Amino acid sequence: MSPVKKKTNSEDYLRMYRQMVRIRVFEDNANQLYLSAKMPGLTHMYSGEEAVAVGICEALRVSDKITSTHRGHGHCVAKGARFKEMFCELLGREEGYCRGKGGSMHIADQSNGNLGANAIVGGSMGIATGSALRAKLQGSDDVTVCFFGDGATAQGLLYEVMNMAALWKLPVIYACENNGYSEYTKTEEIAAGSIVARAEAFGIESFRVDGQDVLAVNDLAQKLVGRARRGEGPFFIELVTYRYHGHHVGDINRDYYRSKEEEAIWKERRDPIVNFGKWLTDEGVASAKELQAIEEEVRADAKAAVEYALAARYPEAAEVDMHVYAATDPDTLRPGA
Amino acid sequence: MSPVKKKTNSEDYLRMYRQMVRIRVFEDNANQLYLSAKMPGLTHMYSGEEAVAVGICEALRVSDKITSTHRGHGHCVAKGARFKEMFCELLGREEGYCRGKGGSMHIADQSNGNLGANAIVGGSMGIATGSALRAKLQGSDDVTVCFFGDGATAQGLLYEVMNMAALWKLPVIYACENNGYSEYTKTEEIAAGSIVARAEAFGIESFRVDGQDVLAVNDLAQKLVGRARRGEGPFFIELVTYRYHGHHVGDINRDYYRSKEEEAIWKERRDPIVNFGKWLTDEGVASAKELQAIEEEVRADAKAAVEYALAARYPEAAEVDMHVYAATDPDTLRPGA
Amino acid sequence: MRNITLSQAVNEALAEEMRRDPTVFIIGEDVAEAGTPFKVLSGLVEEFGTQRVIDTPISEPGFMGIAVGAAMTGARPVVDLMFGDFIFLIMDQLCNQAAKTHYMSGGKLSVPLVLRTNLGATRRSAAQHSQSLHALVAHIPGLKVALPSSAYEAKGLMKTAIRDNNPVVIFEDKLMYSDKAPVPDEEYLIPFGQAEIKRAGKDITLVATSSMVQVCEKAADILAAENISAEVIDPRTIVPLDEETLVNSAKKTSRVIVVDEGHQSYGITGEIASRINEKAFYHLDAPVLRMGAMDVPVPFSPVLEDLTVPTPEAVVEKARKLVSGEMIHAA
Amino acid sequence: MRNITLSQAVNEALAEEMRRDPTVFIIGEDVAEAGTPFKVLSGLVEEFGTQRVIDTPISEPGFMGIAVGAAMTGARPVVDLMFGDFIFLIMDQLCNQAAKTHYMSGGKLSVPLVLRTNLGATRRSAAQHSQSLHALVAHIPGLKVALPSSAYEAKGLMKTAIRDNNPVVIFEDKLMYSDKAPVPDEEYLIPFGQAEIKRAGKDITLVATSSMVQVCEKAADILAAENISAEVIDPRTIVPLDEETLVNSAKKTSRVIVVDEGHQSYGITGEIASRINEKAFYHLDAPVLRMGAMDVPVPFSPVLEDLTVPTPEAVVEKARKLVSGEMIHAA
Ligand SMILES: Cc1ncc(C[n+]2csc(CCOP(=O)(O)OP(=O)(O)O)c2C)c(N)n1
Ligand SMILES: Cc1ncc(C[n+]2csc(CCOP(=O)(O)OP(=O)(O)O)c2C)c(N)n1
Ligand SMILES: [Mg+2]
Ligand SMILES: [Mg+2]
Repeated sequence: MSPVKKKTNSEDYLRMYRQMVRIRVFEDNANQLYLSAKMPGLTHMYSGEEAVAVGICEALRVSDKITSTHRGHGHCVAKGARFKEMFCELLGREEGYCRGKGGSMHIADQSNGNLGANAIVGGSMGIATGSALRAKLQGSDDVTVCFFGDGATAQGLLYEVMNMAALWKLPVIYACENNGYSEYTKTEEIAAGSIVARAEAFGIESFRVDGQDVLAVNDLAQKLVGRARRGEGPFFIELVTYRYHGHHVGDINRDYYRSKEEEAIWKERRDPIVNFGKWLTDEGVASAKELQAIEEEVRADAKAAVEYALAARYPEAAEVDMHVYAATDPDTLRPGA
Repeated sequence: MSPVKKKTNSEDYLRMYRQMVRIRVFEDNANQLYLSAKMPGLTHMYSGEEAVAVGICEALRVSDKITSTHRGHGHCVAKGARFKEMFCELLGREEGYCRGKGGSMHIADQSNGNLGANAIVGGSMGIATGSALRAKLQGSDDVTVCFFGDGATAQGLLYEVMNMAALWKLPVIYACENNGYSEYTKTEEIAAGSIVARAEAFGIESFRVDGQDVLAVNDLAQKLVGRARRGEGPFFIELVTYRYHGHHVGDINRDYYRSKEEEAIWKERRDPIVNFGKWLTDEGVASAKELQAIEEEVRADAKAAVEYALAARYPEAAEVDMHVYAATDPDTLRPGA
Repeated sequence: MRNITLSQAVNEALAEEMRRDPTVFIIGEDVAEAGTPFKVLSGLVEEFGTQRVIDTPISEPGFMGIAVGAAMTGARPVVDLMFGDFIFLIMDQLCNQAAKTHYMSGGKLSVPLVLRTNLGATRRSAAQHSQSLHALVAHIPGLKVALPSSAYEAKGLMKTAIRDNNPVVIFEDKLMYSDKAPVPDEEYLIPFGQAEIKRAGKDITLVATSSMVQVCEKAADILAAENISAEVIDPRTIVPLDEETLVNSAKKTSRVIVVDEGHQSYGITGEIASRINEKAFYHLDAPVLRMGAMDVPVPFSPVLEDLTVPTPEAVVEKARKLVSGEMIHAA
Repeated sequence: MRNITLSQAVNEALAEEMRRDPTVFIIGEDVAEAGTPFKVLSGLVEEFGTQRVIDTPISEPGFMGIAVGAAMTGARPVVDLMFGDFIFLIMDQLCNQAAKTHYMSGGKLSVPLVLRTNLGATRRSAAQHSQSLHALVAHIPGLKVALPSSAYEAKGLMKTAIRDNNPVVIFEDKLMYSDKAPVPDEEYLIPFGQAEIKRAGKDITLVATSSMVQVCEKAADILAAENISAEVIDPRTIVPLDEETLVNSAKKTSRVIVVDEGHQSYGITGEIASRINEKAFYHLDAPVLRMGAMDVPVPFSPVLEDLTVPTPEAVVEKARKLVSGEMIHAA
C-alpha cells in the first residue's frame, strides 16, 4: 500500500472500501444472472479492477463527467449509481437507467455525470474530450475522465483527441486500464513501444500507477483532477490491473491465452479489496468485523435489487419507437424565439 | 550542404539534380495550365520540396513502392514517371497514367511502383503499410515509402498502422513532409508535442532531417532503405521543408496565414535546386553551363509533353462505366481451377 | 427581399443562431481565419472569436467525436466537414454514437448537433471530392437529413437544424455556393418534413433534391414548351420525409420521376419511389422512375464526369417517354 | 452431401482457398488462436501459421487499409471484421480507397480483397452490435456485396469472393453460425449475380435476403396451408443483382414483397422494389411491398428487440393482404 499523506479521514477510506465491495458484489450477481440464464445477452465483468474506478471516481464530484466502456459496471457504481436501476437495465426493464434500451454495454447515469458505457472500443474518447471542451467553453471547472482499456490504445481516435486536448489544454484525464489483455490477446502482442510515451509525445503529462492499490490511484487522481480543474490538463494515466473473469461471462476456458497460475497470483496476492481491507485493519481504521458488516450490507442490498429487477416491468411495446428522436419544443422553432 | 561520405559518383548527383529540376519545371507548367484555364479543377504544387521526393526516391529501386499525396506530382516524377503521361492525366486525356480518370489527385504509375496519390489526407498510410506487409509475406525485400504531410499526422490512422508496422517489423518508411502548413494553418497550431517522438513512442526509430538538402535526405534514405531491406524497419523521417506556392494553385493571397518575408527567406536562401547546383559547381561536379543545359533540356521536354497532352484524345464516352469492376477470368471461378 | 448567395445565407444563419444562443459553436478545419476553403464562414471568427469558431487539426473522427461529447453536455456544435466525401471517416462517431445515444439512453441523453457538409460533382475534383453521400446517413435512424436547394432553403433549414435537439446532417451543393436567390430580410425558419412545391403542374411530378431541383426546373421549362406540365417538388428534408405532399402530387399527375445526385443504386431514389408507389399505386399510369448519378466513381476527365449526373435534357427525355406511354412497351 | 454448420462452411471455404492460393491470408482481431469470438476460424492458424492468419490490434481502419495495400500489391486478403457494426469505422478505407482504386487508376491497379463480416439482431447485443448495414456498401460502386442465407451459400459465395478481382463484402448472419445445411463434399462455387429460387410458387413472390430467407420460407409454409402459393427468391448477391430472375417471378405472380433485415428506410428494399416495379409494373396487381427492420436503433430489451425484425407471421399477414386485394383500399 502506498504511504498515506495528509489524508486521514477514515470515512473516505471506508467509502472507498464499500464502493469496491459494491462493484465486486454487483459483478458476482450479474455473473450469477448470466449463469442462471436470467440475463439476456452477455456482459463483461469488472471484478479485479475495482481500485481503478473507485480510486479515480472518489476524486471526482457529481458534476464531473466520466465516459465508460463495455466493461462499464465498475465505473457506473463508482460514479454513484444505484443497484436497482443498474440491475433493471441489465435485465432490460423499464426502470433501468436507460429504460432497458441500452443494457450492460450502454449503461449510463446522467444524474451522476456518467455519459455512458460504449460498445465500440475507444468509442467514447471523442465524447470525453468534447465534454471537457464544453466545460472549458462554458467556464465551468468540471473535469472529465475517459476510461478505456489497453486494447483501445490501438484505436487511432485516441491520438486524434489527445492532440486536440493538448493543443487546447482541456480538462480531461485519459485513464487507460491496462489489464494485460484485449479479448484473448496479451497486451504486448498488440501494443508496440510504450503506452505512456505515446501520450507524452503529444505533450501530455503521463503517469503509470499500480491499479490494484486504491490509495495510490486515488492519491494521483486527486492531484491530477485538482490540476485539471485549474486548467493544467490534460493528463494521461496508465493503471496496471487485471480482470479476474474471462473477457466476457461466456469466456470460461481461458487456458489457451492465459494461465491459471497467472490468474491465481493476481487473485491471491494482489486483490485490491483484500489488500485494502488488510491495510484498514492494520492501521486501525476499521475492524475485520466492521468490514465484514459492510460486505454483508452490500450483499443484502444487491440481493434486494436483483429481486426487484427480476420482478420489474419490461418496457411497453409502444416504447420501441420512442426516443429515436428527441422532441424539440415547437416554440423554439419560431422566428424571434 | 551535408558532408558527402563515400558517395562520389557524379552521375548520381547529376541525376538527382535533373530530377529536382524536372519536378520544378513540371509544376511551373502545371501552374501555367491552371492560370490559362486549360487544366480542369485544381492542383497542389510541390515546388520547393523537390529534395524530399528526389532524395528519397533515388534511394529506391523500381520494384520498391511509394504511396503519395494530394501534392503528388513530385513523388511521381521522382519515382520515374514520364511527363507525357503525367500531363495527359492532369488534362483528363486517355493516354494519362489513369486514362484521365484520376487526375492530379490520383496520379499513379504502377510501372514504377507508385501506388498512387490520394485525395484523402492520410488515406494511403494503410496502403503503404499493407504493401510492406505483402513484401514481407512474399519474402521479397522490397521497401515501401509512405509520403504524407505534417497535417496528416493528425489522422489517427497513422498511429494504428505504425503500431502494426512496429509489431510486425515491416519494411516501411514513413516520410513526413513537414512544410510548416496544413492548408492555411501553421503546423504548431495543429500538432501538439513532437512529431518524431510520436513515432518513437511506438518503438520506431525516427529521424529529423533538412528537407532542402538533397544529399542529407538521400544519405539518410540510403541507410534506412538498406536497413529496412534487411528487416530492421520500420522507420520514420520528418523532413523539414517548405511549399513555395499556395496550398493549391488557386491560393494566391496568402498574407493572412503566412508572410511574404517568410516565403522570401525560404525561396532565396534555402532553395534545394539552387543550393545543390551551387554545391555541384563548387565541387567541380558540373559547370554552371552544364546545369543550365540540363534545365533547358527539361524545359523543352516539358513543353513538348504539354503540347502533346493538349492535343491528345479524351477518353471515349463509353469509358465512363469501364473499370468500375476489374474483370475476373471465368475459368478461375470453376471448381478445380 | 435581397438576393444573396448560398454562402452568405449559411453564414447569416450561423451568425444569427450564434448571437441568439451562446452554446452554439463551430468546429472544423480552417473554419476560423480562412473561413473554410469555400469561404462560407468568412467574418464569423471576427465576430465570435476563436472560442466559438474553432480550427481543428485534420482529425475528422476526432472532432466529430468531440462535437458529440460537447452536444451531450449542453452545447450545440456545428461541425464543418470540408467535403461530403470525408463523411466515410466519421461514420462511427455519427452513426454509432451521435445517432444512437438518445435511444440507447432511454431518452436521458441527447445530441443536438449539426453536421454541415456538401455534395455534388462536375467540379473536376475526381472520385474522392465529388460524392453525394446523403443516402448513407438517411438510412440511420436517429439522424435527420436536410438537402437545401437554394440560398433560401440553406438559411432556413440551417436555423432549424441548429435548434433541433437531434443530430442533423446538412448537405450543401458545393456548386451552388455562389448562386444567388431571394432571401427575406426578416428572420425565418423552414420546418423539417415539409416539402416545397417549386412549380405546380398536372402531367408529371418531378421529385428533385438539392442540385437536381434546378435541373428539374429547367426540364420543366423545356417540357412546358412542349405542352407537358410538370410539377417540381423539393422534399427539402429526406429524414423526415414529407410523404403526403409527394403522394398527393403523384395521385394528381399519375406519373413520377425521382431525381437525385447520389448514385442511383441503393440510393435515396429507390426509397422515395417505393413510398410513392406503395401509397399511390392505383393512381399511377406508369412506374415511378428514378434518375440518380451513374453507378461509377466520379471520373476526373470532364468529358466523362459530365456524363455521370442527370441533366435537364435527360430528365426531359425520360419525362416525355413517361407521358407518351412509351414505358408500357418497355415493361 | 453432409450437413455442416455455417461456421464450418466458411472455415472450409477459407481453408480450401488458402491451400489453393498462397497469396490468400486472413487478417483481423483474434482470428488466430482464438479463431474469432464466433469460433468460425478455429484450426486455420494451426494449418496455415501466423503469417497467414494474422491477429491484429483493435485497429479496424488500420488493418482494413493494410489489406487494401496488400491487395494492390498482389495478395488476396480476407479481412475479418468482428461485427458488422464496426463497418462504420472502416468506411473510408473501404469506400474511398478499395472501391475506387481500380477506376481511379484507369484499370491499372486492382484490389482483390474480401471483407467478411456479419449482420443480424435478436442476440440481445444492443444498438452497436446488432445492425445489418449492407445497404451502405451496396450504394458504393466498385464494391460487390454477398448475403449468404445458409451454410451452402456461405461456402460457395466465399470461394467466389476470394477469387474475384474486386473488393467483395460478405455479411454472414451471426445467428446462423451454428445452423446446419446440406453442403456438397465436392468443391463448388456460387456465381455472383445469380438469384436462387428457394421455393417455387405462383401467387406471390417473396424476395428475401440472408436471415430473411428462413423467415420467408416459414411464411411460405404457413401460406401454403391457406392455399396461397408463395415463391421465395434469394438474390444471394445484391451487387451484382440478378434483376431478371426477380422481374420474371414478379411478372408471373403479380405480387411481391421484399424482405430484408436492414432498416427499411433508405435500405435495400427500396432499390429492389423499384427495379421490379420499373420492369414489371404492367404485370403487377398491387404495389411491391417492403419489410425491413424498424427504423430504430436496435434496443437491448428482448421484449422490444423482437419487435424490430420481420417475423414469419408478419410476412404472412402482409402477403395475405396483398393476395386478397386489400391493398387496393389502402392506397
Ligand atoms: C471498435 C471495436 N472493435 C472490436 C470490438 C470487440 N471487442 C470488444 S472488447 C474488446 C477488447 C478490448 O480490450 P481492452 O480495451 O483492453 O478492454 P478490456 O476488455 O480489457 O477491459 C474487443 C476487441 C469492439 N467492441 N469495438
Ligand atoms: C481527410 C481529409 N481531410 C481534409 C482534407 C482537405 N485537405 C486537403 S490537403 C489538406 C492539408 C494537408 O496538409 P499536409 O498533410 O501538411 O500536406 P501539405 O498540403 O502541406 O503537403 C487538407 C486539410 C482532405 N483532402 N482529406
Ligand atoms: Mg484490456
Ligand atoms: Mg503540410
